[in-house]
Amino acid sequence: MKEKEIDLAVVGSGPAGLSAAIEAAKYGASVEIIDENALPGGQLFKQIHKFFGSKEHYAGVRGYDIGRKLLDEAENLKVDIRLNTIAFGVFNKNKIGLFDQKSILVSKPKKIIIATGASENPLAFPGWTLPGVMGAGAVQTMINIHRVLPGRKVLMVGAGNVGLIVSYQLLQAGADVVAIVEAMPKIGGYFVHAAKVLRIGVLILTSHTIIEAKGDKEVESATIAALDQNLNPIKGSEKELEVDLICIAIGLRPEADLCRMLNCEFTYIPFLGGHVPIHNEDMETTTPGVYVAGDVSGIEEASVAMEEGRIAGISAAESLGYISSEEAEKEKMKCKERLKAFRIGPFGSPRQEGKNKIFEEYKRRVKNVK
Amino acid sequence: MLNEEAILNKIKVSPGYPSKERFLKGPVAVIECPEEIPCNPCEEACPFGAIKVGEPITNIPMLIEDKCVGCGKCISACPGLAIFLVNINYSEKEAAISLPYEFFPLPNVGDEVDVLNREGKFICKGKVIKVIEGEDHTWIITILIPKEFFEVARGIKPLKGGVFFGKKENYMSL
Amino acid sequence: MRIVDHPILGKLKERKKVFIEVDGRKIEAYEGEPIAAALLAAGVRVFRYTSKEKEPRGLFCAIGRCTDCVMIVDGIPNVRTCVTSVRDGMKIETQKGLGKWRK
Amino acid sequence: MHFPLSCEVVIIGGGMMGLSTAYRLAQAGCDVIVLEWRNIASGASGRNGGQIIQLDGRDKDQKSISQRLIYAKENTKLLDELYEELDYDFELNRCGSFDVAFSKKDAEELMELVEIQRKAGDKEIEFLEGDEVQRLFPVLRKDVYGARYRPTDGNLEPLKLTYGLAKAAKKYGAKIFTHSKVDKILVDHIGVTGVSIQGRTIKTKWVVNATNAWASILTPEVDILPLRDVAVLTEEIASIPPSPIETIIGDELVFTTTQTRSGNVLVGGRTEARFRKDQYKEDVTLEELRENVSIISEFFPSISNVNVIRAWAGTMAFTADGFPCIGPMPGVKGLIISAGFNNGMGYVAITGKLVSEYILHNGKTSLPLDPFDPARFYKKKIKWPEPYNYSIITKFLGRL
Repeated sequence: MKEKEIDLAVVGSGPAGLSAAIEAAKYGASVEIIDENALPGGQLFKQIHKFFGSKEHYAGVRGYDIGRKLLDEAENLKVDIRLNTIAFGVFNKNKIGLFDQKSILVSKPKKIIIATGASENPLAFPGWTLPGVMGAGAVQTMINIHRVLPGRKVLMVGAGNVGLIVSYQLLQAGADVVAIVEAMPKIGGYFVHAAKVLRIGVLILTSHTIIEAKGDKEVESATIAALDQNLNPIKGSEKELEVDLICIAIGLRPEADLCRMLNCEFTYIPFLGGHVPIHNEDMETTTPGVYVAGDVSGIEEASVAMEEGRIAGISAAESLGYISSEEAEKEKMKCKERLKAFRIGPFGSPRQEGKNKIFEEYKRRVKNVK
Repeated sequence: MLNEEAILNKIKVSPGYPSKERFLKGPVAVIECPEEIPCNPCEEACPFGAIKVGEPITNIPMLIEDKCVGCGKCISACPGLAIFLVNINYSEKEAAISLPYEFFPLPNVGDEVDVLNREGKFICKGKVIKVIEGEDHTWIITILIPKEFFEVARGIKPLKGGVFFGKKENYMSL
Repeated sequence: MRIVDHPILGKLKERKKVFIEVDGRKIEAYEGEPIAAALLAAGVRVFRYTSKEKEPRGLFCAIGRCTDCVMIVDGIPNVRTCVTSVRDGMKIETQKGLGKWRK
Repeated sequence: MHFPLSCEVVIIGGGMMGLSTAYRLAQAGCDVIVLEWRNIASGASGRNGGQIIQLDGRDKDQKSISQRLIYAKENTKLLDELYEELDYDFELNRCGSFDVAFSKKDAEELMELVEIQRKAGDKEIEFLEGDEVQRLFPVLRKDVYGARYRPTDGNLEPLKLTYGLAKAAKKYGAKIFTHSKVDKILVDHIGVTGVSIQGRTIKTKWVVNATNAWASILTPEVDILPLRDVAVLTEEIASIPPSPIETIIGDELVFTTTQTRSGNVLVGGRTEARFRKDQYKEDVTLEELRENVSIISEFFPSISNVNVIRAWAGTMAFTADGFPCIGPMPGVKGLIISAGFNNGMGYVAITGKLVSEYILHNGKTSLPLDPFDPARFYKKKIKWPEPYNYSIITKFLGRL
């Protein structure tokens, strides 16, 4: 087995991983990115809407254009992006086992950044295994990356930002969104995202959920029902909708298996997706030399992932000695300031609270913090 | 939040919504962005300094009415597609509404379209008078509508005529 | 159904066409796309049947996690069609249960 | 933990051997408790492949074979009974087992072994020619020269067997304490008086040390060697068939495979040599993972594209003659050793039966425990090779 020694290995080439690699490479670190997919960019290239934020956050730019920019930057900095390569495990002394569809390879980095993102939460109901029931993210990949429509008449389950945005994108792709059901009494996503689909005639039913998916071999219809205050279906409120695609958009959870293999400690923060690896404000986990960034460190959004990635990249470069502590501190502070903007207001502040809990947990568990 | 009245009430009290007096003066940007979300491209897009977000960027965008000339630059700059241009003085009986649009097929100038309110209900017929490509694939469609609908007309029914549009009323009772 | 024209993404780019065989039926695909995308475009949504209850399954997560979309590809069962690219002449079979290995 | 102040029997170790004994004792109305330092089946019981190979190894001594057969046959019978008795499907499958030869020389050795075994009274064992093995096991490499085959061998799900035994033991009143580590076995000049655990004492007249690879920690008088092995598990695939294969190739490679009811194929055997103190490590190195995975492509080429979904290590045990220690510790009344197993399925049922009989009937058992008497190693210094792995140990024991 060939062992490749390198300063930094980044697992995942999404917004967090690319940003982290760019920062570390900028200061001179040798960096490789490992990604199991055929295409780099993680979920960025399927984000065809314009991002929020400020100019520094690439606000007003569509996700795929941000992805292109990051990729160009990474390529200019000679970051080695290994695609179709699965990081199947981390072994003693930071050895990452890789499989490139042909053979087993080994990456032996001095530092590791885990930026593996998240996976979608499933929802079980009668018929949920029928072909035609899909994760909203899966549908988004199909329509925006592969340009294939998996169904024509859609029921979206979940009115958070993902449910609302994917509904809008399904309409742009030429599908009909019959309804969006949301179990909570309020729409979870931003008003502006809801307004976009409402004003062209999509029905959003709050306090409603899916009861059953029906069909012989694939989805032919969906039964929905209203929910009472205790989230129990109200008898007699059932309606059958003729749909052939049911999208599940009820949240994400961190994809943190590699962190577990690296013995990172976890804490439970429901608002950030459940069990998240504990880390400090520099994105270092309880396992020294291992950093996290993006959704794996708590579910937020791509703009946040990029800033976290930058912080992780600068921290790694700092600990490798490529950048002085003063300069690193200055650069990290800029990112942290920009991050703050995303973690205020009614949508942002619960995330800041969750992150604070993680930072405090880190201080409690790791002695001799600087 | 789901019906027109509730949505309009929420927007009307936000600082991005023009006063009655300002509407009467002619073309004005209507910023329908009533939540504290981290976003400020509108502020930068306005060449006249008529939109203020400031610090922190979760501030709700504020329309500085006297500075707004109704140029419409902000419409396609807003990532949330939440800004409209309303000119109630277009003619004696008609108001012109410019709205962001990102669906195919695009309407043609001269087409008659179904005009919808904020909750997607049909309110009147409208006539397309301008179709221009704004920033990065966001088109701006300008329609003429009877003046009395200037405050509620915010969408046009996509021309494809999908299944749900016809059936929607059936589900409204749920 | 292929999304030929799109308000944001524009017209579908010209790509090299390849042909794959699904349960003996020849379908058109584009080089580089995952098998699952080619199947959905051709209207195929049932990818396999489970071993115990013989229930149909199809694409669910599209990121190689759930393994619901596995099929027999060129004689190899359990191939995740959402993360495996098509190749000209590829033979794909609906997988029944755990499938059969070509000896 | 609310440990009782006293009880009739304390069993140390919540693996299949300890629980098999606890089940029999509780069934007979005995007041028994089980103390386990981790969780049920945390050691080898939850980590092995569940291969039922009644006569493992390549023993050529006729006398030893005929003696071992008695216990093996009884164990087989009892396993079948347990499958009916326990309210828990532990996936017992009598699908036969193969000891395969990939060279003419190895085939000749197997033929000789089969002959010796048959002479020793083993009526079931047979030698299969290469093409017959091919027919029964089509995914195997084409250059197979033959196999030693026993149709009544097979496999089971060891984790489920252990849980089934625990459930049954509890049903009859046994108390099982997990995460309860015994510090010391207490003895006076006559024999056992109790155990010391978490600063408390549980009084008892009987203690069974069923900690297998860990046994020498509590009873250093008998040297039991820990031996770590690695397993990798594939995704579920159609039957290959499920029958376990154990083979020794040349002097170096020993490997085993078996397929679970759900279709996962377990492969193991290639491990790095480690020092004795490191044999308890349950991590898997990348080299070990790769080498065990390569067994699949090397010996089962037609399924070489199968996905491997898990890998782990576990620790089994060896004594200096390769056979377990089951019986009383010399000089300490009431202390029973039940450890040193490296073929648990071949002993689990009979061990539970004989140890419980010994306790219940004052040392009398339905089959003699003599061949497994711990006295044979009592305070014997054994010069084990260091470092070691499965191949090195089996060679040391003269089993290769």
